[in-house]
Amino acid sequence: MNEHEYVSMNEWLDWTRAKAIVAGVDVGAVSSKAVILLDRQLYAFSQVKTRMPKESAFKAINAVLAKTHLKLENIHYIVGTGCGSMQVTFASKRVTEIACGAAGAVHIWGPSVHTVLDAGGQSCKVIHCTEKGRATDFLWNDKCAVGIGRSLETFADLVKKEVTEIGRIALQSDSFPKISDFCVVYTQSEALDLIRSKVPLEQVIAAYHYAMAKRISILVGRSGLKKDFAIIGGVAKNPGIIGWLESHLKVNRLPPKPEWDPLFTTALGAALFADAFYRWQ
Amino acid sequence: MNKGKILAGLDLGHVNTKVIIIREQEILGYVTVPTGFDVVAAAQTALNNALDNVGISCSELAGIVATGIFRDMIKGPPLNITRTIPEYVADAKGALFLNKNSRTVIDIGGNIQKAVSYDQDGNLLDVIQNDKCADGLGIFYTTMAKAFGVNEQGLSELALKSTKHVSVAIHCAASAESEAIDLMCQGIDIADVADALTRFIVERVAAMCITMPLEPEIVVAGGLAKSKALIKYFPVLLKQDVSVLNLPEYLGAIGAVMSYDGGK
Amino acid sequence: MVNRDSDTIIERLRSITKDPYEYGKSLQAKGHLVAGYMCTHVPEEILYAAGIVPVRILSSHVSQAMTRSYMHETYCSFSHDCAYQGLAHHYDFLDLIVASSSCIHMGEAFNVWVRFAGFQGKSFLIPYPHIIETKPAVAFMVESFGEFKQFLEKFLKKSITHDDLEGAIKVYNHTRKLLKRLWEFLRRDHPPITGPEIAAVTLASQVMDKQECNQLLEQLIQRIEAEPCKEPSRVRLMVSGGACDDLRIFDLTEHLDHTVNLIFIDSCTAARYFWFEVPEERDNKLEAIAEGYINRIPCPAKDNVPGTGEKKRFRFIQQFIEEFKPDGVALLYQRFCSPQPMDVVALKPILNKLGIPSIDLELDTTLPVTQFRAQLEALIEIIKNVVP
Amino acid sequence: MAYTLTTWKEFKNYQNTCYRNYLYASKGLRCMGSTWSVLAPLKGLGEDIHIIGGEPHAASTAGTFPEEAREDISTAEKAGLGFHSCSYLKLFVGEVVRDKIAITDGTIKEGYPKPDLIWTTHLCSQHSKWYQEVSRRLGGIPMYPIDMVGGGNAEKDTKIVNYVSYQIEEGIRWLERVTGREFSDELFIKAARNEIKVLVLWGNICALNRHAPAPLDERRLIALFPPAVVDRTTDQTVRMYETLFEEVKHMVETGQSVVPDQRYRIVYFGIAHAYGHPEMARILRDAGAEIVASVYTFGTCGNFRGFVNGKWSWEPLDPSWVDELDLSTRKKAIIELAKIALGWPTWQGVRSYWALESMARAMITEYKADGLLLAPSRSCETDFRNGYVGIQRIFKGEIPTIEYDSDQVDVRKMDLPGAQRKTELFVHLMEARKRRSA
Repeated sequence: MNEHEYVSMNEWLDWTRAKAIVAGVDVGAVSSKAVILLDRQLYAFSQVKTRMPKESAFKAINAVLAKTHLKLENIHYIVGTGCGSMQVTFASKRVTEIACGAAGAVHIWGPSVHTVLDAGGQSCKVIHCTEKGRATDFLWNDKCAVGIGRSLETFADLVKKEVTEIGRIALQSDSFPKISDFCVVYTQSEALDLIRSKVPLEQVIAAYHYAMAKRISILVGRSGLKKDFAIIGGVAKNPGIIGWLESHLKVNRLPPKPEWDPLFTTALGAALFADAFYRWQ
Repeated sequence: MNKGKILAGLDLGHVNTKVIIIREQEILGYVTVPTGFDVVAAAQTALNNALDNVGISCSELAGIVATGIFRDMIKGPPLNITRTIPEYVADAKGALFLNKNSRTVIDIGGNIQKAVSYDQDGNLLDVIQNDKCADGLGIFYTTMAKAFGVNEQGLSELALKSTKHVSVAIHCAASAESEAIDLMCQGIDIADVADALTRFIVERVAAMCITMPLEPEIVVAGGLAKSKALIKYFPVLLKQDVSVLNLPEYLGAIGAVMSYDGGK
Repeated sequence: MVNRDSDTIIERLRSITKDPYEYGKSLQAKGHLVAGYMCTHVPEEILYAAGIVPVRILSSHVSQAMTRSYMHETYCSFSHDCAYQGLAHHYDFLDLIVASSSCIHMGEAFNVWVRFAGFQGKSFLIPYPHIIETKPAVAFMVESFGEFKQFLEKFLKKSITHDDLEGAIKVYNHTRKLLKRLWEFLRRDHPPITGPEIAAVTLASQVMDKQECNQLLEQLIQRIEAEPCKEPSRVRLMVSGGACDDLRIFDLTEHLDHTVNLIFIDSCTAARYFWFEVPEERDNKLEAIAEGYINRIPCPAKDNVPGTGEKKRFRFIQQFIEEFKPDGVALLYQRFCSPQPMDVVALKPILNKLGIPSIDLELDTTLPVTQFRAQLEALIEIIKNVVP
Repeated sequence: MAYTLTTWKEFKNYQNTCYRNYLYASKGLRCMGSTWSVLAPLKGLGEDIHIIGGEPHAASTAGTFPEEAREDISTAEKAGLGFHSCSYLKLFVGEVVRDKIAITDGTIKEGYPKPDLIWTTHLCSQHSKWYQEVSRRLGGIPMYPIDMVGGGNAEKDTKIVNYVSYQIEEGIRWLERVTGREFSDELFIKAARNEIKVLVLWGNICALNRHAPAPLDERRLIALFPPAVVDRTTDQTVRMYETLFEEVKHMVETGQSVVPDQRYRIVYFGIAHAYGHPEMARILRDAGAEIVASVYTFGTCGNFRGFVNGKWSWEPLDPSWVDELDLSTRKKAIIELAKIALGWPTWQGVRSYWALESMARAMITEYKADGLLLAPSRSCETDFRNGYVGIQRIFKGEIPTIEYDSDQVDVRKMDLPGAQRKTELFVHLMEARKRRSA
């Protein structure tokens, strides 16, 4: 298993005893995730990092199948979601990342969740939902706010650090120059230019995260923030963005649940839909 | 010029630092290292590596000339460079050295691009630089190569395999990448996506260039000049022929050396 | 889907939107003079009365950057694309290019044609009020249209008579009536024709000789009235916003995972183009034309009622919502457009009050199919209360 | 040795007083709108009229409170305004949403002072929509927008002059209706003459920069024109600009300047920002390059000959001409006001590339420019973006010309790194040209 692939399963469960075996597959811009539920209980999940939606859908599901010794035909119902959902050719139905995000978040954090920020590699969406996890309204990022998640990886490359590392560094300075927070192109360009004024690296990293968090906070504010507030998607794992975002919004997100990686929320939502569709059949 | 002297040219770019060692007209060696966030260190490493490759010591250097966006940051110790030259001046001198008949050079760098026109003596006539939305095209090219699991060379080869014409938004790297993803999510072949991306970059650069009259011969330099997939679109868009300089990414460094006895 | 009688006509009209250049040239081949016009504020009647066929300049959705060395980066893709039509010499065959001062972006597209695409000698800009809800505006338009008429008379070395104008007005009003009737089919629960089909027809009408257009529209209406109705419409979707001649977007609405019916489009490439008539009985024809154009659904760039600052367009939108009963609204506007978002910010509270969910779709030259699909489907899921 | 203007303080105070009056006045009428509107009609309503103008207020607030401005703009975007809308507009609406207002004297007042009415213009596609939004958010403030058409020769086109006059006439009736006050022609005509006089005087002051060395630089021009923008209808403004005119004339006679070392003369197209940014200012200053003429500072509240048989002229109008103007009736005053407002250079370029081009050409020759600096503003779609790219194409071959992205107040959209690079290049190109011609 390489760094681009991550699989985990609940050894205590036995799928041969399950009435409903369902899967949700979320094909995102930078990675694909698959979640398998046995009678609505989490059984296994996987993440595959690749920018090729076609393969990654298969890679993600195959990873869990291999781990659990399930076969595709053993799974009663599969729902595909995410920007690459069209490529989940083995799914019986598609549901949007909006509906899945809301359903997944409420399943994880409970009925108090009313605003879900889905900050992924390519896009940021702010979803409003009911205590039952039904999306009632959403805001999709404007074209100029695209690619914030991905840009963090590019930026990490430029400063020769791990993307997991820069998020922590971003919180280490509280005074740093403010750079453009309008779009990733401007922010990256101005961050690079800070070298000229000999700004220390940790400050540049802080400035970059501060700016990106600011941009996201405008999207959240624009859609109207109703508590409780949950953050899902890859960016949810970047402490730098989250830290600054919370200080911009003056609102704290619900802390991630130890048993749930926020990265899998949308895939979980898809699996929940799969379960529902299977039972309605 | 520079009778028998050995000179070093440094080009400190946003992304890479390039060094070239030249004796009179003869290129002895060159090295590229990532600039990172410690410009001085990068410059030193690059210079030392280059000198080692050529097998001469720093003391044998008659002078060091620096150019590039960060040139002013390495004045003084430890490098004690002889002089600094603006990028566009270096571009003109370098391009003329590499091609006597050239009068316009298009330099596609990591973060910025420019077109420079000059006379037969390499005197600057005019320059056009990209606007803000077109920043970071070189970085973007590398990022996309990485995303496709290939290197820059590989991305070019991939794009050349394209059989279907598709397009991405022309506005900026962020929009282009987002639409590349959209295309892949539609199931479009990545060769066609790669072609759309290279076309986006060259469209942006060409659009900048045609803001001013382009005197022939036109030469192209900078890291992206090595992408055949990209270069092939220039003649169509500029309605003029272009040729790629050899060692395109060392244009600035070479130009710096050529400016040793008077950059202006 | 069963092949219907009307399909042939719809296909014919669709093909014209795909290749307006060829169509324009074919008009010339028939001996017509052909004028290109930008934006829908050009009083086409006057051109038509002069024996010139006006064809609207539309975009070609070719992803290109060359226009950025002529006009600013942050002008909308529609204006860039229209400017490109000139620079790419797609319309060199035109006898004349006419614009009437509308928004800044399209004004700049027109400037590019005149200044850099070789239309200096054969162009005319009609000064047109930017606030149309006033008495002074009528007087100004009458004068301004009068000057345009004189220009044409000099240009053609012949005079444009009262009867010429009367005839042109009748032809154009007829087109408007027919288009209106087509769209009103969609008020039914079982429309015999789809929104995207009518969108294509409406777009075609903007680049066509209106007499030919009217014949086709009449045949089309006859045939679809005779045809069996479609399955009952499910989710009813309305589009409101700016210039959008990218029919792929409307087609997309009918190819989602859920059955959706596009039932109305309020934009200058659809309803705003024809949802008005020029009074026919009025004796002063230029005044009649002015009044007709003032009673249109205003372009957001011109929409401000002096005294109250009311947006007259909102009255129409609310009327359309009552008549066409949409379940959801897609707010579709050009990226970088400045007046549209100024309306959207005020329109959303109104839609919320009516309990109609809406989404924003930002238009560019290229079409991010999967993203738009996801946004549209998410809207439908919200309307259908989808939950596991 | 650099000359120091004696008139400084009074100019600053005047602006502050106007704003303070608007904020704190216990009685009288609060009027809001673009100060690109003719202001005299408001003064016909009485002597207790307090004006706040959108553009100057937004600009000066951004100058005084950069951080507040940033916050105002993002607040407006959170409130749903377009990411590409005018940043003056967003700053202004942002203050309304945050229910506070910050002014040039450095004070911030909590609680946004509601205007009694909005009297404004419409020229660019969102000019009056700006106040539609303000009116909506403040619960429906009555507003009257005047369509200024714009485009080239406007003030000499009777059709346009009549149209604008007619609107002003209607507007005056509206003002009476909505305020319930009786309109005083006497006050109006007095204000009208002052308004025209100030605009003409400013034109004359700017025109003195044709001398070498230019007595004033862009930074001083920007600091000196606010009174004319904020409220140009008072006797005091006329007095102030007459004094300034005398002082600057004296500077020219004695060959003095606020920046004596002028090696390069620059013509500048763009909204005031070059001097808002020390980085660019330093580069130019070090090279002895000064902006001596700028369509923005000259043309936003100054009048010139304009088109004389098809060619633009930056020749100023004779101030005494204003004193002889026949403004004996309301009608006459309205027509003269309409003409003067329509004549503003900043409006001529809108929708008329040929006017913009002719203006640039005239400015370059009349002011003996060594370089042309174009700074289109990312979020101003009117003059300050419209046509600049085309202008660059046309002039690049003739004179050192650079174009870089800027923004009137939204620092996020400016291209600081690029602007610095290009400013350095600009200086280099001007030097190179001097060397070639030498």
